[in-house]
Amino acid sequence: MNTNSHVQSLGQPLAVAGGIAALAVLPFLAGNAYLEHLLVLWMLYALLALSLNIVIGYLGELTFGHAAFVGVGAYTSAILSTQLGLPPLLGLPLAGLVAAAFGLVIGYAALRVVGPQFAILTLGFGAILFTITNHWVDLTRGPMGITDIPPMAIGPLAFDSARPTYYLVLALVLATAWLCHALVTSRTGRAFLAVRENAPLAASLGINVFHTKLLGFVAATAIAGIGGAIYAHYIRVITPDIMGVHNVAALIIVVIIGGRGTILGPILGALVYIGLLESLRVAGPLRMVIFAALLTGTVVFLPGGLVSLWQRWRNSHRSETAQPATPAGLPPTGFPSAEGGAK
Amino acid sequence: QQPPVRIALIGPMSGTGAFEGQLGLEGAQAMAAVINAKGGVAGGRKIELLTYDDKGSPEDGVSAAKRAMEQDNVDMIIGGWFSAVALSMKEVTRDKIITVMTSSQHPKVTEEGHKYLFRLNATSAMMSEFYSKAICERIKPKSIAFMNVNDDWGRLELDNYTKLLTGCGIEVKGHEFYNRTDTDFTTALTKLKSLNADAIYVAAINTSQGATIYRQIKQTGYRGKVIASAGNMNPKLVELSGNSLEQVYSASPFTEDGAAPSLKPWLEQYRKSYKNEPSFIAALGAQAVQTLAFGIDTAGGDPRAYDKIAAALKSQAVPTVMGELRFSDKGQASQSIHLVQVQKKQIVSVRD
Amino acid sequence: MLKVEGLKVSYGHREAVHDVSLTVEEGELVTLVGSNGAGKTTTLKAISALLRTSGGTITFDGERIDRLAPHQVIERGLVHVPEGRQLFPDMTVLEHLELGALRGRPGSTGFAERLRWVYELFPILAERRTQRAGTMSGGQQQLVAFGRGLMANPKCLMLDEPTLGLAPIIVDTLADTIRSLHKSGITVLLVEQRVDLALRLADRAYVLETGRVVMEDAAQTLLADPRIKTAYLGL
Amino acid sequence: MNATAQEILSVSNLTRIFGGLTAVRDVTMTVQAGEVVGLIGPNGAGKTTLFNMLGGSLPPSSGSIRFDGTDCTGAPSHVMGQRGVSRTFQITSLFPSLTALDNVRSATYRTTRAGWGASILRSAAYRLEEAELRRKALEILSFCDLDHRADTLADGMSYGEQRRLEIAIALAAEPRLLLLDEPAAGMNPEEGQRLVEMIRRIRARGVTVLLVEHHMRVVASVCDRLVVLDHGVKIAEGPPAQVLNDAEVIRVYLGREPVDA
Amino acid sequence: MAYVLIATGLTLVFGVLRIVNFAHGEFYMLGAYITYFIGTMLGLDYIAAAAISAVVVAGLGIAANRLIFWPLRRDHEFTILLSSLGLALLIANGGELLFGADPKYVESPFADEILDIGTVTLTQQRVLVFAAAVVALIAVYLFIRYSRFGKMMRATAQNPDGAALTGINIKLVHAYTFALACGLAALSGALVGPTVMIFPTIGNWAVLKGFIVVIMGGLGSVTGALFAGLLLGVIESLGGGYISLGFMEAIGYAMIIAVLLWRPNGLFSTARGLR
Ligand SMILES: Nc1ncnc2c1ncn2[C@@H]1O[C@H](COP(=O)(O)OP(=O)(O)OP(=O)(O)O)[C@@H](O)[C@H]1O
Ligand SMILES: Nc1ncnc2c1ncn2[C@@H]1O[C@H](COP(=O)(O)OP(=O)(O)OP(=O)(O)O)[C@@H](O)[C@H]1O
Ligand SMILES: [Mg+2]
Ligand SMILES: [Mg+2]
Repeated sequence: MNTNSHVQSLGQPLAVAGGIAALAVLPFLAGNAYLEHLLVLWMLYALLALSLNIVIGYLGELTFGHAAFVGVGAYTSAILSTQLGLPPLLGLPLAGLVAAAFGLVIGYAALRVVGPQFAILTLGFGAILFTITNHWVDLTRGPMGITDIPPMAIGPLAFDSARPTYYLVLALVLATAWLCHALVTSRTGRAFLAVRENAPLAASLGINVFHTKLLGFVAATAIAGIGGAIYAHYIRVITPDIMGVHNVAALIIVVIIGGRGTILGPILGALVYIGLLESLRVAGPLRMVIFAALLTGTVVFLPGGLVSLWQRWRNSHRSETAQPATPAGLPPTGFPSAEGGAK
Repeated sequence: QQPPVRIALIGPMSGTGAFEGQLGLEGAQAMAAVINAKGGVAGGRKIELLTYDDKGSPEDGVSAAKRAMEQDNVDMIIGGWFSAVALSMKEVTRDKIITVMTSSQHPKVTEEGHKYLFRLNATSAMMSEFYSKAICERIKPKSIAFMNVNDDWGRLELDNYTKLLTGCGIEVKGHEFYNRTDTDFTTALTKLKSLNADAIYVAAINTSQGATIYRQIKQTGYRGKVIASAGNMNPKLVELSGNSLEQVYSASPFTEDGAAPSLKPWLEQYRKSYKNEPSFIAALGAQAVQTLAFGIDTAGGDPRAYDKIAAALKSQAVPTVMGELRFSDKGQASQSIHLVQVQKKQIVSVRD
Repeated sequence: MLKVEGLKVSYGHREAVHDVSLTVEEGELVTLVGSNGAGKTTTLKAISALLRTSGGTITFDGERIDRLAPHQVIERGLVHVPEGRQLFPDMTVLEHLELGALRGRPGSTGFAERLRWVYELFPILAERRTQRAGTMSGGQQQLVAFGRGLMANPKCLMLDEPTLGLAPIIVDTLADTIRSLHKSGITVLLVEQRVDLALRLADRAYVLETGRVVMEDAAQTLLADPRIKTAYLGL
Repeated sequence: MNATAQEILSVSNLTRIFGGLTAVRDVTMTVQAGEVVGLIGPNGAGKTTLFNMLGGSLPPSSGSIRFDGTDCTGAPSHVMGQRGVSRTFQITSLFPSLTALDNVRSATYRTTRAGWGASILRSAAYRLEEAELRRKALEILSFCDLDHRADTLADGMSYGEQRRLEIAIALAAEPRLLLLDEPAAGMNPEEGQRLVEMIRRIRARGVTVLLVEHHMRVVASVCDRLVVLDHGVKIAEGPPAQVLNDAEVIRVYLGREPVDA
Repeated sequence: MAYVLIATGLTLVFGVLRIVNFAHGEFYMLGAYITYFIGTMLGLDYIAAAAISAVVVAGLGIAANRLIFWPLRRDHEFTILLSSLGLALLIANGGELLFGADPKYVESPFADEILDIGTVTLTQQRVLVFAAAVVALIAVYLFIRYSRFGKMMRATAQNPDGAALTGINIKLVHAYTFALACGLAALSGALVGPTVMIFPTIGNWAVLKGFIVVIMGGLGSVTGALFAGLLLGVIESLGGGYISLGFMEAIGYAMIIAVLLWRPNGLFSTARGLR
């Protein structure tokens, strides 16, 4: 019926395995600690963007509060390790838990509204978390930030430089990617998409829209918290700025420029974001201007994000009859059918 | 032609700190030009400054420092305008490369004393010790209220001055903290005005926030004295503040009428190249370049002989545009500080 | 009056209308029939410039209109009452009728007259003139859309399934209205799924299948055609 | 109807008021399991409003709804969905940027079990269910004559196809009671006949159907019983042949003798 | 109070074009800068400079619409949002390059003139901001509610295809809406300029404040923007007397959270679309 799914069922696992292998050898090709550092940043952004994508891509709701949860995770682990001397390894899951707890409370309140209202509500909650972090000096040291955060360590293995950290984050990215893939190929994930596409219809089919959204939101915040904790132990200094608008914008840019609602999208988006910003350092004062111009240009000419390039290519290489019309700008979820992948 | 000595200058070149970052960059470049015109360092090597934008964020600071060291292979680093950036950057450069931190006043920067780390700006403690004396003895308000930025420096200022000024009998009537992102201060200032203090002390690093505050103090109808925090008086601030800074005092390690021999050529070069007026922050940039150049020359000419350079800087007085600089064992400089006042829109030093 | 030649229209990569040619003479009532997905709506949308054509020409009153913007098409008196009503949910019934009359300038005497006429045809619109269109029932909305189209004082009216969702009693009124519009000299291009009704109203008819015209004849002839009977009338 | 038949839906004294307008007034009616009941009436009579209350998307102003023996008055939409009430909407309502197949798959939430956890682990139960699901979805698509459109985005379908996809979605939820709001709108008489066939087959699957429709041929040939609303009030009830010849119904709704009922 | 003007522009652009325009604050910034440059370089007086600036920025708004938003009008809202983020970055950073990073001050004859009204001390400039905002808003409200073009804007807002089929030139409506919104933003930049310092990143904060007001008032509601703006202004200035300035910013957000939890669509809203 759909010849393409057979091609995918063979091609996809191979491509994925190849991709993972390539990611695994990358640090050895990097050549210096700076490029390895960039690889770490790439993976960190990919991790955070994948988590944000659960809300933006699968639930179809825009959140401006994501950076705040990254911050909550970062602060949780930083405070636990600097003030209580807890090993960072323990801080990691705790950061996820605390961020998820915040996500639960905030999501519970904010998910009563949708669309722009929801976006601004999350912005508001984010700003309040920022303000608290900024003023609760006894706990967070306020604007001075927390310094001397110890590096992550698993037993004798210290993640005090870029290369080991890279592998740690890579593992988390792959786990998250699998989580997302498992999501969209499951009943739960289909409920997510149904809610994104048409909430009243979803409800009439027995899907509890509110709970579905809350689940997605909390899952996203938990991952964001873990990502934040790793960030804190890697950069080793955090300030409330981690929760600021700039990070909010950065994550949204990464997800949308890559292609929302896909797994490859956020990962590619992070690569382009980090890669472009760093390589534009040579442009000196023009750096941000060129970056913004490229960003705007890409959006205008490639509204579906980078992954839509692939979709376009595939469209033009497929026979007319087999191919459904794909309106530009909305990449379909783009997953092989579940059983196709499992066999 | 010998290869140049490559120095990375990492600072906020975009975003909210961009103006301050630019001043520092200008100061450093003017000084590099002066030194290069005289034949450079180490017997003929020119100084080449490479700029990196840290956007005021620790993450970008770390990336920039790593790039400078690993990719661009620079010989030395100047950086650290914002404390958070300085603190994360110092871990990256720790024991690997000579690093001069400029305006960050965070005590932690030089607390541990890394081998190759130096910091130019006076700490809050040094500044306030000098300035509080001047306030008590010369400005003599009966009571005072504080308008401070909400960060470690603003809080430290409040603590220090509350202690020091109460010590000489000045009544502290209250304080307000504002955020680094605020643009309007009327409500807080109205509140401070209602305290009827003899003087309002303003601790503002950011030029535009400072200018807004000084203007708005006048606009709320406050008629008492205004005191500007130490180290934060610059010509741009005076220009922007209209008449509201007239007769206002501040303290600064930098004055244009200083006696240092290197001051004049630098001032000339600076004025020639840039439209901004020379300022303390620009002078810090110049000082950083001078410190590194001096280190290289006295240690024998190799910019990579870090141990030798560090030893040289810690054992000798460094001549700079703001006079002789001495570094402690932990790399902290001691600057000489002067009382200054705005008179007819000029910053002039007040000497007894 | 309206002449479509070799029309092609695509959605993305997929061509939905391959080759449609049709003419509607001045004062004629022509109907376009075809099953779901045949391309009727697509053809009408292309004529009113809501969709870009990818081939062929459209002329109206002797003038090429296939490169105009929708509002320019309407300025020339070619008015489209679209499928799916396309109302403004937060605007009142009266505001819809006013906007419909953009071409005829609300406030002019013609406007008041037409308004009275539309209110007479569908009293429910008068009764609910201040109700927001979004809160009306499906059939009531359909009447608003039709009324809005009438307010434009069209030379040629294109109707896409105007009876959709209407109760039988209103379908009769609507059919009468279309008949009297036709009598008064207005040209009509009608797309209608009640094929029997459409063929009874029309002078001529085109049958569309998968984006192509497959038959064209006088409406009476087609009504009697056995192929039409089995394929569209379910007899 | 059969006196022993089980009563699946019973509505009593249901009323809904919008501002000053009473859209549904004091309506009482019952539906037996396995029946196809038609709900007709002039435009604005309150049919869709009644559906909205039955489907849980609109709380009644007063009155009560019992479904399958439990009181469901005011239960939200997803609860009604879970209990087995599915519906189509008068204004086409689909998952626009999903393919037809995914539209149908998304609609099986009620009857599937293997969730995110099972999917992460790719358990045997998960794989079994997914394979079965795909088969079932394709079966429903072909039941609705849409198998050739399985990979088409819902957005890119013609009006008539979208209406059929809506029915497919509602069916995929394996409802006990199916509410169809003007399913034949936008279909030609021949397609209307096919819809009639489809509704018969739906009933044969054991689903009770409540149908709002203005195509009298469809109504007359498929409904066991009709309920007529006018201005929110129930004005007639009974077998089609009787109701469609009722003078009052003809006056307010049909306008003339029915086509060929 | 100046938020109100910014918020009105935002609400118009959102209401009519469904665009959450992050670059709106940048037009506010441009308005302030252009007033500054016209004042200092051409030596025109403040009022004239502000008026010219509003016109120029309105033109820039039309250009931005033509190049970016019009081509994207059929794309997903997130895509459009991202493009506006990109535009915001572009204008802010371009501004930094063009105007320099140093703060500037817009001279106004009203800036330092103090009025004592009872116990409150205000500058004339602030009174001017207030008055101009109220007047502009009422004008915009009447325009949208009753003028023919206003009705066309609302129709386009609620259903662009329907509007096109009704004979509305939606391209023109888009262009004018942008012009109006950006003109208002520039006007508020010109008005607020003399009460603070201007630098290229001021747009950032302006747009956030604007959003608070817009959402609180109800998206697409001009009256809502007016009332929410007034409310926020009053609460902030009253609250400032009791709460530390540091938490001031959070107050706006706390208010909006409270309002939205109470009335999910904002104070003045019942459904979607421009009203
Ligand atoms: N927005 C769209 N994107 C992609 N394809 C579309 C779109 N709209 C319609 N099509 C396709 O174009 C073809 C013609 O559709 P159209 O709506 O013109 O049919 P129609 O004759 O009006 O049918 P109906 O009687 O069901 O309204 C169909 O195959 C449909 O799938
Ligand atoms: N939200 C609302 N606010 C105000 N009035 C409403 C609202 N919803 C429906 N109505 C009114 O209630 C009445 C019943 O509407 P309903 O949609 O139930 O009619 P219907 O029987 O489905 O008609 P149709 O056959 O035209 O679809 C109508 O007069 C309608 O205008
Ligand atoms: Mg159609
Ligand atoms: Mg209805």
